[in-house]
Amino acid sequence: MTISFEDWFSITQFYARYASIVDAGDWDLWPELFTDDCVYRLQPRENHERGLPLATLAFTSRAMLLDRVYGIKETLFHDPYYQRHIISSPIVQRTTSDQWECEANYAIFRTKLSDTTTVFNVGRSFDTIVRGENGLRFSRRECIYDSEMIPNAIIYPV
Amino acid sequence: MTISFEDWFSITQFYARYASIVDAGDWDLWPELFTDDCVYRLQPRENHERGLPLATLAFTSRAMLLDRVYGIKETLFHDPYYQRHIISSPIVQRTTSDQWECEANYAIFRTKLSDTTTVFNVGRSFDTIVRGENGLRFSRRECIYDSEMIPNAIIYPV
Amino acid sequence: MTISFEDWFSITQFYARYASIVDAGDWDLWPELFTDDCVYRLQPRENHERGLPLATLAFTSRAMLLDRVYGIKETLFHDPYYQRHIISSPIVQRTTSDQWECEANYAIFRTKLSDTTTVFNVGRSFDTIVRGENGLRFSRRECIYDSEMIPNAIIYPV
Amino acid sequence: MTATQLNWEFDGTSRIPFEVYTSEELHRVELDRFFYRRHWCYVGLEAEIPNPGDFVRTVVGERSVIVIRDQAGDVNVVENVCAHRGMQFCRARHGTTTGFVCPYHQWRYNLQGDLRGVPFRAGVKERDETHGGMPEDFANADHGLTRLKVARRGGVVFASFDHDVEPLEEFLGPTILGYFDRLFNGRELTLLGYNRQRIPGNWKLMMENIKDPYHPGLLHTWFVTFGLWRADNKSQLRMDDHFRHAAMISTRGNAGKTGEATSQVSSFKEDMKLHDPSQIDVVPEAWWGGPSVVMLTIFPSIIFQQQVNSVSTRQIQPNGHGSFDFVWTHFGFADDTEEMTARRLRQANLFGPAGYVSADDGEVIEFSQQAFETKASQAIAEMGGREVGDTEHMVTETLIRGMYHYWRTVMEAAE
Amino acid sequence: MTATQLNWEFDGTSRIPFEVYTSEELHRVELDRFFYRRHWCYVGLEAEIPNPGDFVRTVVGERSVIVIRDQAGDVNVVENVCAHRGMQFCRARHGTTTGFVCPYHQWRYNLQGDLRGVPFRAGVKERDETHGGMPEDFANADHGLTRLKVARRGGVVFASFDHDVEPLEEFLGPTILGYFDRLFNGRELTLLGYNRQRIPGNWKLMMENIKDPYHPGLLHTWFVTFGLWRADNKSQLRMDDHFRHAAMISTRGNAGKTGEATSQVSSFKEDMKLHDPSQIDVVPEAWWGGPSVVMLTIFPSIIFQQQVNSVSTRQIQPNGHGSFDFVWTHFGFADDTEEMTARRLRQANLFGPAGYVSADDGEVIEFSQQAFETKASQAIAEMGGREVGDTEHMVTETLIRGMYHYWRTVMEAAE
Amino acid sequence: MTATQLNWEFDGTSRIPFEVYTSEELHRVELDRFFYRRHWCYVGLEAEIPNPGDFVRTVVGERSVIVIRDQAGDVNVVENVCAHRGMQFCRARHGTTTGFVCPYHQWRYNLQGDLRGVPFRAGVKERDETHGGMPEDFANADHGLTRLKVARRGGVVFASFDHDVEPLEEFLGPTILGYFDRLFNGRELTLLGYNRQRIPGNWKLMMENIKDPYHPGLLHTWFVTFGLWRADNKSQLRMDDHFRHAAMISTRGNAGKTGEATSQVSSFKEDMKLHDPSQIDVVPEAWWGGPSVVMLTIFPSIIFQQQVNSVSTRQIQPNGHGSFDFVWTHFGFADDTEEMTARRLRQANLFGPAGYVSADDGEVIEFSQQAFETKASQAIAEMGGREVGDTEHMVTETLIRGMYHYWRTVMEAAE
Ligand code: FES
Ligand code: FES
Ligand code: FES
Ligand SMILES: [Fe+3]
Ligand SMILES: [Fe+3]
Ligand SMILES: [Fe+3]
Repeated sequence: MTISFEDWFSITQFYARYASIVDAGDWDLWPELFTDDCVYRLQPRENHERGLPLATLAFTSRAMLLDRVYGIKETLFHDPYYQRHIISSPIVQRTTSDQWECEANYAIFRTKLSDTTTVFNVGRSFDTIVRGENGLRFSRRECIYDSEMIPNAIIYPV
Repeated sequence: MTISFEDWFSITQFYARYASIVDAGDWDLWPELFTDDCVYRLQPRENHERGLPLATLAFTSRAMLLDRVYGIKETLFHDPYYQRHIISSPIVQRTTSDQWECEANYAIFRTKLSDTTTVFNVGRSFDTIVRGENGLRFSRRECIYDSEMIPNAIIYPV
Repeated sequence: MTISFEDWFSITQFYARYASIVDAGDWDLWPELFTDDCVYRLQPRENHERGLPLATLAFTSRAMLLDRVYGIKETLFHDPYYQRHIISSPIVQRTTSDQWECEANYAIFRTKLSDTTTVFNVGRSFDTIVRGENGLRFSRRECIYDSEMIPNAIIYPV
Repeated sequence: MTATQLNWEFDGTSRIPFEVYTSEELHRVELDRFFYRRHWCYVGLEAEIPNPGDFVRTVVGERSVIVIRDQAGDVNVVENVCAHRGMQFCRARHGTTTGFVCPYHQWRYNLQGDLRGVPFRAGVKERDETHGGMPEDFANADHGLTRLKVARRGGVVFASFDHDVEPLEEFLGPTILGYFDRLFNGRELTLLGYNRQRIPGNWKLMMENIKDPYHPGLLHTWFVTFGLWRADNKSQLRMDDHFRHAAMISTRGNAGKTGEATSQVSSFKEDMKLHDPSQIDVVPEAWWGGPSVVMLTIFPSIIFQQQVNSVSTRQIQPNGHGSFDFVWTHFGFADDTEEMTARRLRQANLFGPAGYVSADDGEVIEFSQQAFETKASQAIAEMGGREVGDTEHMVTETLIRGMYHYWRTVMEAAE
Repeated sequence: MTATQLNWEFDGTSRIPFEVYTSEELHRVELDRFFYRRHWCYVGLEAEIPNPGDFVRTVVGERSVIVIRDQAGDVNVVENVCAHRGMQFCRARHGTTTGFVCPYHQWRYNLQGDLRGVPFRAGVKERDETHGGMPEDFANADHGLTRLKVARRGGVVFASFDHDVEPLEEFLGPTILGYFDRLFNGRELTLLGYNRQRIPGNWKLMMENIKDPYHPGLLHTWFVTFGLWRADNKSQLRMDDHFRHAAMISTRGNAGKTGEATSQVSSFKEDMKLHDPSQIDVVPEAWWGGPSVVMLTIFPSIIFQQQVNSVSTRQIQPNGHGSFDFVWTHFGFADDTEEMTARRLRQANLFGPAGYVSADDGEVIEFSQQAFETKASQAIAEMGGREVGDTEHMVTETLIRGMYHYWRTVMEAAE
Repeated sequence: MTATQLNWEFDGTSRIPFEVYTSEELHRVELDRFFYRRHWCYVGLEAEIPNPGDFVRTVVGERSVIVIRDQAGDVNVVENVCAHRGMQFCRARHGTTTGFVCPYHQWRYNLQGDLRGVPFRAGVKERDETHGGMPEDFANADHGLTRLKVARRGGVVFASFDHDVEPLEEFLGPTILGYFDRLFNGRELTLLGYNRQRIPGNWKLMMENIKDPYHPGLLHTWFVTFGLWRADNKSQLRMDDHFRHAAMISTRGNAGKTGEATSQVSSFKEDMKLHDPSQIDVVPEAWWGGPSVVMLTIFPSIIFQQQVNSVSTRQIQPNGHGSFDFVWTHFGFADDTEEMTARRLRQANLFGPAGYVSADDGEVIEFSQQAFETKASQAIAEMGGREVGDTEHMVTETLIRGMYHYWRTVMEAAE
C-alpha cells in the first residue's frame, strides 16, 4: 500500500468535510458527496455478520439520498438534535489511481436541545472513494453499526 | 488547498500536543500554546448559531489564559477530574505560508475519581494556527459546543 | 521531530489496523502486532501517576498475549460485547530510523447485545513501534486508562 | 395506585388517565396479568431456528427466554434462569447447541430444559469418604428450567408461562386468526434481518399507535401523498371478541389530491415526487386477496405488518413502565423471486427506526410519555365516538378504546 | 414522608433536616404547592420574543410551557401538551410561528392556545355516508391548551397555572418589588445569550446559595480578593413579609487586606493580581443608585443577578428531588454603548457554569446532595442567630432560615 | 418488604428468596444493621497512610469517610460530611494535610475531626457594632465531624460508626482471627496498587462468591487445569460462631487429569499449556504454613485474599441494592525480594476486573442480578446438605447457608 501525500491529505479532508456537513445540518450538501450511482447503507452489525441482507437504510442511488434529504427536511417529524462525528484515521485497504477503498471507525454523539450529550451510534464505515472532476466522492459508503439498539430513531445521515 | 507534508505533520502534532497538555493537567503549559493576543472562546452552539454574543468563557489575551490557570490551580474549588480529548483530523479551510485556519470536531470525556467515564463536552473548534519562532501557536481557538447542558461545571480548558 | 510521509502513513495505518483487529474480534491476529519480547500493560491512571506498580494486565512477552487470546476464547466466561476504538492521531515523541515512540489518546465504546452503547474505557497509550521484516509491530504498548472504575470486567484487548 | 383507583371520565375508555402510562405499580400488574398469565406472547419465527439445536434468545415480558429447535424438530421455550442460583446463563443472542451449561457451576440442561447434570451431585470421593453432594431428596426432575407452553402456527412461535392458557386459535379468535393465516399461510419464511430500537415510552403506546388509523394519513407524508394509507382508502377495522387484538385493513387508493383526506392535511405534499421512485414500486401479490395493508396487533406482545410488499414482525419488550424495546424482524417467503426480495428490502426503507413512516412513530411516543410524566390528566380518544366496535373506515380511535376496555376488564378484576 | 413528620431541632428553621433535600415524595408536594399553585414562576424575557409569533419553550416547575408573543403584542403562556392524546408537540426551543400544529393528528391551535382545527372532526364523507368524526358534544372550546395566567413587568414575563394567584406586585411585596424595579426599570432589554448547566442537587440548594451572604467572601477568591463581595462590604439583607423572597444588597468596598474579612480567610490571596485586569474593569452605572451588587431570589423559580456590570436571570428547572437545570440568560440594555456591552460580556467570565465565582457554587451543591443522600442528619444555619429578619450586614444565614420558615408554613399546611 | 415477610423454603437458608437481592427497602435496613451498627468495616491499610497527615478517602457502607494518620501516629476515621451544612468537603482520594477545611464556608477541622475554626464565629466588628456571628450557646465541641471507632491490627484498619461495637478480635472470633493473623502477622506491608470495578449486582453476591468453594474448580479453567483450586484439593472451611465470617483454606494439589474433579468438568482443559508459564511460577512462602490459598470473608465489607503469591484486600462498597464497587488493594511485604514483588505483580494477572480467575466472577454476579430482578423465585444452595457447619472439603455451599443464617438472625430481629 503506497499512496502519495496529496492523495492522503485529500482523503483526510474529504472525511473531515463529510463530518462537517452532516454535523452542521447542511443536508443539501450531503448528496453532493456521493456519485450518482452510489450505494449508501446503514446496517446493524448483527445483520452484517450473519449475512442477513436487511439494512436500516439502503440507498442505491444519489436520487435516493435526495429523497432522504427531503424526508429529513419536510416529511419526517422528529426531535431536532445535534450530531457530532468523530471519525478515526481511515485505513486504506486497496487503491487504484483514482479510487480508494477505505475503512474508518466512527462515533456519533447526539445532543438533544437542553439535554446532555450521549453516545448515539458507533461503528465502522466501509467506503469506496473515487476522484471525479469535482473532487472526491463516495461511490460506496456502508456504515455497519455496533449500536444495534437504536435510541429511538435515526433521522440524520450517519 | 494544498499544504506540504511537513506543515500537515506539524499541525497534527500541534493538536495532539494540545490534547496531551490539557488532559495531563499541565495547566502552566496551556497558555504557551497561544499567541499573546490570542482569542479563546468556549461558546454554546445555540448562542453561536443565533448570533448571540455570550460565551461561557471569552478570553481575548494570553494574559487571561494565565488568569484562568491561576483560577484552576488556586481559586476555583472543584471536584478533580480527568479529561480526555479525542480530536478528529482537522479540515484546513484556508492557509497562507505561516497561518492555517482549521476546524476539528472534538469529544471530551470526563472521569471523576472512582466513577465511570461520561461524555462531557463535544463540539467543533474553529482555530487559527500561526507559526512563530517557537513553533505553532493558536492565535484563535473558538470551541463551539453541542453539549449545551453542561454537567454542572467546566473547570479545565477545552 | 521530522519524519517522512511514508513512515507517518505507515504509523497511521498501523494504529488503524490495530483498532480494526481488536474491534472485529480477530483475537488470533492481535499478538501478531507485537514483537516477541514486547511489553503490554493496561494500568489505571491512579497507579501510574502515583508510581504504584500494579497493572490491571501486565504482559511481558508475546507468549503472554497468546495466553490471553486463549483465555478470551476458551477460559474466561463473559458476556459477549462489541468494542469500538477511536484512536486520535498519535504524537511522535522520539524516533530513530526504525523505531518510533508515540502516544495517542483513545476512547473505547462497548456495546452489549441488544443494549445501548456506552463509554467503556478511555485513556492514553504510550507506544514503541518498531519496523521489522513483516512490517510494524509494538515492542511496547502501555495503556494508561482514566476509566478506573471499570464497568464490571475487561475481557478483550484495549 | 391500583387499577380500580383510576378515574375514567364518562366511565368508558374514551378518556384515558395518564396514570396508565406512568405507574410502575400498574406496570408490574400488567406484566403479570398480560405477559405472564393467560396470554400468548410472540417469541420468534421458525425460520430463525431452522435446524435442530438452533436457538434464539428473546423475552416474554421482561423475562429472558430461549427458543430452541430440538433434535426431534420440536420447538421448546425455556426460561433463561439457572435452577441452581438463578443466573441468566445463556448470553448468546442466537446459536446452535446440543444442550445448555450454566458456567457458574456447570449444571447441564438438555434442549427441553431438563436438568441433566449437577457436578459433584453425589459428592467427591476421597479414599473411603464421600465429601459433599446434593441432599438425598434432591431430584433432577424438580429442577429443570422453567418451561413455557408453546404454540406454532404458520411458522410463527408463541409461548406462555401459563400452561392453562387457552389454545392459540381461541386466543386470537376467528376473525383475527383469519388475518393471521392470510399472512402466515403455511409458506416457508425466509429471514431478512433485524432492526432494534429502544423507545422511551410506555409499551401500550406502541399498541395504540398501530391501533390508530387516524394518524397515518396525517403524520406520515409518504402514506398520504402516495396514497399508501389515508383517510379515503377503502378499509376495515376488526377486533376479537375481547377487543384486545385488532386488524387494520386497507387498500391502496388515490394518490394525489382528493378532497377531505388531503385538504387541510399539512403533511400532504401535492408536488412531492420521489427522485428515485423505486422505493415505492409496489407489486401486488396474489396472497393479499385485495388489501394492500394489514396491520395486526396481537395483545400484548406483537404486531404483524404487511405494508404493501414489506412484511415484518414487531415485538414489544417492556423495560419498566416508561420504556420498551421494539424489535423488527423482516422476512420474506421461500418462493420470492430475487426481484421480490430486493423489493421487500427496498421498501424496508419506509419502516424501522429510520424509516419514512415509522421513525416518527417512535418520536411521538417519546414525546407523549414526556408529557404524561409531568401531570395528572387524560388522553382523549373520541374520534368515531366513545363506543367500541368494528368499522368500515379509518376515521376512528375505536381500537384504542377497545384495548382499554379489555385492559380495564383484566386490570380491575379481583384475582 | 410528609412535611409534618420532619423533626426541626429548636422548632425553628436553623437546623434543617436532610430529608427536605432527599424525599421524592416531598418534592412532588413542593412542585404542586410552590410551582403550580399560588406562585408566579419566571418564564422569560420579553426581549426573547420581540415580534408577533415569536415563541420560546421553557418550563414551569417540571411542566413544559410555551411563551408566545401574539399578533396583538400580548404574551401568552400555554402548556406544551396536546389536548388530544397528550403529546409535547412543540420541539423547537424557540422560533416564530402563526400557530401550533401537533404533528400526531394535526390538531391545530392558535397563539392563544385555542383549539382551531381537528382533522376529520366532522368525519369523512364517502358517497352519502359520513365516516367517523368527533362526538356531537365535542366542543373545541373545551379542548384548548392549558393556558397560564401571565404577568409582565419591566420586560420580564411570569406565569402561573393558578389563575387565582395574587397579583405579581403583591406576590413580590413592596420591598422586593423595589429592587426588581431598580433592575427592570422599563428600559428595553437586549438578549446577550444563554448558559445552561445541570446541577445534581436539590433545587432549594441553589436558592440557599443565593440567600447565603456568608459564603461569597469565603468560597470565592475573586470576590474577597478584589473586594467585590465580602464580609466588610456595606450591605443589607431584605425579605418580603413571607420571608420567601430576598434581596442581598452590597456595595463594593475594600480590596486587599483589612482585618477580619480577610484574616483567617484562606481564599483571600493578598498577592493575587490579574494578568489581564480588564476582567474586572467595573464601571458604575447610574441606575445602580449605590449598590454594586443586588442578588434577588424570587421564590421558587428565579434569581435576578446584578453583579457590578453583569446582569442576568437564572432560572431553576427542577428534575426530581435530586437535580435541577440552571439556565442563565444574560442581557443588557438597548442604550448600552458598545463598550458597555463588551464589558458585560467580559464580566460574564465570572459567572455561569465555568465562571470564577459561580462554577464552584454548582460544585458545592453537588457535594452537599451527595452527603444528604447517605444519612439522616441536619444542616446548621445559625450564623447570625436562629431568628429571621432583615439585617444591615452579611454575616448571617437569616435568609435561609426565612426561606424554610415559609417552606414550613406552606408544606405543613393541611390543604 | 420486611425481612420477616420473606418465605424461606424448608425454613433454613438453603433456598434463598430472590427478594434479598432486589428489595431497596431491605437494602436500607442492611446498611443500617450490618454496615453502620455492631460491625467493623474495613477502611484501608496502614501502608496507605504511612506518614503523619496522610489520608485516604473511602466509604463505610454508602457513607464517605476519611482515614487519617495524625501527628501522633494514630489513625483516625471521620465522616466526610461537614458539620455546618453537610457538604462532602474532601474531594481528593488521598493526600497529605495538616487539617481539613470545608471550602463552602471554611469551617476548619483538625486531624481528629474536631471543629477548630468557624469564620466570623464572633461576628464582624464594624466601628462599635458587632455583626452576626454564631449563637452564644454554639460550642465547637458539639460540631466536630462524626468520628468512627477505629481498630488496627497487623496493618489493617477497621472502623465502625457504632462506638459500642464489640472489640475487633471478638468480632472476628478466634478461628477467623487466626487466619487473619496468619496473613497480617505484623510484618510491614507495601502498597502495590489498586484495581476498581463496578459490579451491577447485589453486594451479598460477592460475599457468596467468595464463600462458594463449589464454583472455582468449575468456572475457572486456570484453577482446575493448573490445580490451583479444585474439588480434590485438600481443604477446610471454617466459620466464626455466628457463621458470618469464613475462611476457605486449600492446598494446591494435583494438576492435570484425576478423576471426579476433572471428569465431566468442561472447564478443565487437559491439553492446555501456558505459552508463558511464568504467570503461575508459584513459590511457597514460609508464612503460608501449608495452605496455598486462604480466602477470608469478613462480613459485611471485606475479603482478604491469599492466592499463592498474590495477596490483596477486596473491599465492598454498595451503591443501592443492585450494584456495588469492588476495590482491590494489592500489597506485598517490606521484606519481599525484587523477584517476589515481580511475582506478586505477575500473578495479579489472574485477579481483578480483567483477571483470568476473577473477571468472570463479576460477570456471573451481573447475570444473576439480571434474573433476580425479573421474577420472584429462589436460589438453591444445597450442595453439601441444608445445614451449616465447618467442613474438611470444598464440595459444599455451607458457607452461603451460614451467611444467610446470620442474615436472618439480624434482619428478622425486632430492634
Ligand atoms: S448458578 Fe447455574 S450452575 Fe450454579
Ligand atoms: S396527540 Fe396531538 S393531535 Fe393527536
Ligand atoms: S458547609 Fe462546610 S463550611 Fe459551610
Ligand atoms: Fe405511524
Ligand atoms: Fe456563590
Ligand atoms: Fe471465582
